[in-house]
Amino acid sequence: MKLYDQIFDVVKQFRKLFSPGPVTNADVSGSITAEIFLIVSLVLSAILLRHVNVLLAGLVTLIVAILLISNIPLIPKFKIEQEDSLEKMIFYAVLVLALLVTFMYWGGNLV
Amino acid sequence: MNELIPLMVIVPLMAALLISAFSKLNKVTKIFAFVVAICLPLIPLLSNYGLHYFGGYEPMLDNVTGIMYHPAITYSFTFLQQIIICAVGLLTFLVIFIYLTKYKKVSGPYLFLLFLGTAAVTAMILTDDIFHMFVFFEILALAQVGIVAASSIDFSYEMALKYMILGSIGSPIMLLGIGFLLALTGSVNVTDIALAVHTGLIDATSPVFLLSLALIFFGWLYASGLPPFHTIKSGIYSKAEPHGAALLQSFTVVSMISIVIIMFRIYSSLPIFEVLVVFFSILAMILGVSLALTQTDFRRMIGFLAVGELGFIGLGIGLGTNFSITAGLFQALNEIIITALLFIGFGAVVHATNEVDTRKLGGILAYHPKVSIMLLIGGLAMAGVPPLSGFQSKLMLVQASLSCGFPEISILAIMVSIATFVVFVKTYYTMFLKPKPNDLDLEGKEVPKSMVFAMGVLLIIIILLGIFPDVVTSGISNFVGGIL
Amino acid sequence: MAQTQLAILLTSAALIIIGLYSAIFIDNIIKKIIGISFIEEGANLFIVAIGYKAGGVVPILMPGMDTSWFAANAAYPLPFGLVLTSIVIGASTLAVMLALVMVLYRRYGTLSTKVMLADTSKQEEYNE
Amino acid sequence: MIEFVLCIIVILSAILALIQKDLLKAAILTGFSGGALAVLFQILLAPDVALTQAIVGAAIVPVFIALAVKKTQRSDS
Repeated sequence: MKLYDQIFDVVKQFRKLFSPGPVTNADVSGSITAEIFLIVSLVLSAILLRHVNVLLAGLVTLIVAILLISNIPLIPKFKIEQEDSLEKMIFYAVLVLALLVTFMYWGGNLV
Repeated sequence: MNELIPLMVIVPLMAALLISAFSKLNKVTKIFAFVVAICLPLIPLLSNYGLHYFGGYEPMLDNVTGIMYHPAITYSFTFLQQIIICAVGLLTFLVIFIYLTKYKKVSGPYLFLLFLGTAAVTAMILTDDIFHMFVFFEILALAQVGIVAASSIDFSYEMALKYMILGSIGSPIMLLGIGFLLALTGSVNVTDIALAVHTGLIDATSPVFLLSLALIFFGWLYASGLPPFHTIKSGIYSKAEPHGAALLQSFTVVSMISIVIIMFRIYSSLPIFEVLVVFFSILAMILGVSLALTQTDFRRMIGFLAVGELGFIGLGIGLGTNFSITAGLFQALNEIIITALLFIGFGAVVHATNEVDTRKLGGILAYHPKVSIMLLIGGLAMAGVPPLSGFQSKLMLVQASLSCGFPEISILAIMVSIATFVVFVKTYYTMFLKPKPNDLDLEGKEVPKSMVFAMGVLLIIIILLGIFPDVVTSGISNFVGGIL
Repeated sequence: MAQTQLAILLTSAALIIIGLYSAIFIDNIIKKIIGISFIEEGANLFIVAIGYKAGGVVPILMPGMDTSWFAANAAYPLPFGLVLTSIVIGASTLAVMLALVMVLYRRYGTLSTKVMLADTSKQEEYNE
Repeated sequence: MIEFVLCIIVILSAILALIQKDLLKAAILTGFSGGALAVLFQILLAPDVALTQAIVGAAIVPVFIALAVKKTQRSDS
């Protein structure tokens, strides 16, 4: 029942996402689609790890699926991270740069 | 007639300078801009394939090692360049035509920026010299910022400044990567560098070489608006004038493919390169489409969709076979045209209603049937519905990923197409089919004829490419065979 | 003389790291722009250091120089040409950014990035 | 020897420019950094780059920043 309640609460939480302004059916259903799409596509891309190691792929897929489903609704949290204020964008840009350089310098030959 | 090859860059560049110098003469400027804009798609069609060495410095043969060196900045013009430059030129012509008919008094600086951007992307796709590409990449960034800042939409200056600050992190990092390559090979010519890598003059597993890939790759992420730059890219699309946004996205696509082709030629021997490209492309597809689903501002929504579609191009290139790269480049050509159609069409809606929030719109179909039908077909083409052009390239991509042994990627590509379709149908319903809200006034507001004309031209190209994809794909396939 | 090159490379790395630090942590927009311009300077310094040859001569062929001696001892001039372009581009980018800041200051009355360049939807609320 | 001193000047004035409270001082310190960089380019056997950097880095950029500061506000707050 807990999971059911959580899914039911999702719709209420989406209301905050679209404030200020009215919330229409189309917007809420779009957000729910986005939610499902996000979970399914991330799990699906986790399966791609099977080209590295089958056991690892299974583990990662399970962990990602459990983590994502137990944390719904994802989209409001997700959208806060994806807003276009300069601080967040620069932070993510520099983070990606640091990860890329670190990964390539020490792990570029592992693949 | 290889003299025409440099003219593709020089004509828009000179036109830009002349227009900004003589923008006081309104009538003359209009006629001049129109004539130059007509020439832009015609020059690549008339020109022959071949190479052009600036300054006439032919390649030199080193007698000791037997290696050819390219001392001059080289422009290479093949079928891919021809088709892409022609598409961008046509788009520039349509955008300038819309702009000239929309405003009585033309602004010289704005036309200057449009022509400058076109010249910059043309040079980027033609050039065989990595530093030359970087210079035009910076010029392109300045032109993009100018186009955004020149629009009369609220908060466009803020968005321009954000884009510029992120750009001034991205471009020096890319310059640093070019510096690493220069330190390794002593050359900036892509052919020379690729030859040095493939003949084993450079150790392809050395950390310095890998680091240069990381740094240039970061610059590429900035140029193409893949994550983490997807928010700013969709932001600048939504803050530019609609016809400007149509041109901006074509600049993005062309700069993306020109840099990625150069990277592919240099780094294709490293398996990590393809992994990186596929990883960021998948991320772009997921983030772009899922964020597009939650937007209420439809210009922002199209911006995110455009970023999501870029993922398909990256996917095709990351898979690394002849067929998949052909599919990716064909998708790039389709995206230039389809997204331009959507931006112009939604721009026409903005023009007619002065409203960008989907929740406050409705019932436009009855008032503007032509625009609505054309937008519907454009959206279906983007989602990949047969027999339109988007279907052909996406089908090729799915087939390519299946034949490479990645069924997950093809499932993901189909899912992203379906989600794109959902986004589009949802927006189409709320904007065009839903009953009209009472406070929305649609009476007596006309869509400019030039916009309808531009959409019609783009639509014809979409349908033709959808029915006869072989016209383009066979030529692109030959080009890809040359770089593999 | 390898020490010289090492010192130069360390300097350019330091400049780039200072620039990236200021991009994230400094709130004042003008200082942030100053900091970001250091990234460009660091990259330029690195590329000039590539062309440097320890104990070499300036790559200008003077009359009376032996050509083969010159070819063996002159610094590599291609990176210098690239840096020239890059410096000018950096200065023009800086000028455009400062111009945009001046326009935006009139609207917001502050130089804080958190106010001036916040999320678009928050800015819409702020202006209303 | 002089190149080590110059390296230290470049880095130090860059850091000092970023911790100033007065933006005009930051502009002047940027000029210091750019000027020291120009001399460094001269030591690295690139006189043409040094000339450009001396004009752009030590004169034009600080003047631009100072103008921007004059049109906005002087203190960092």
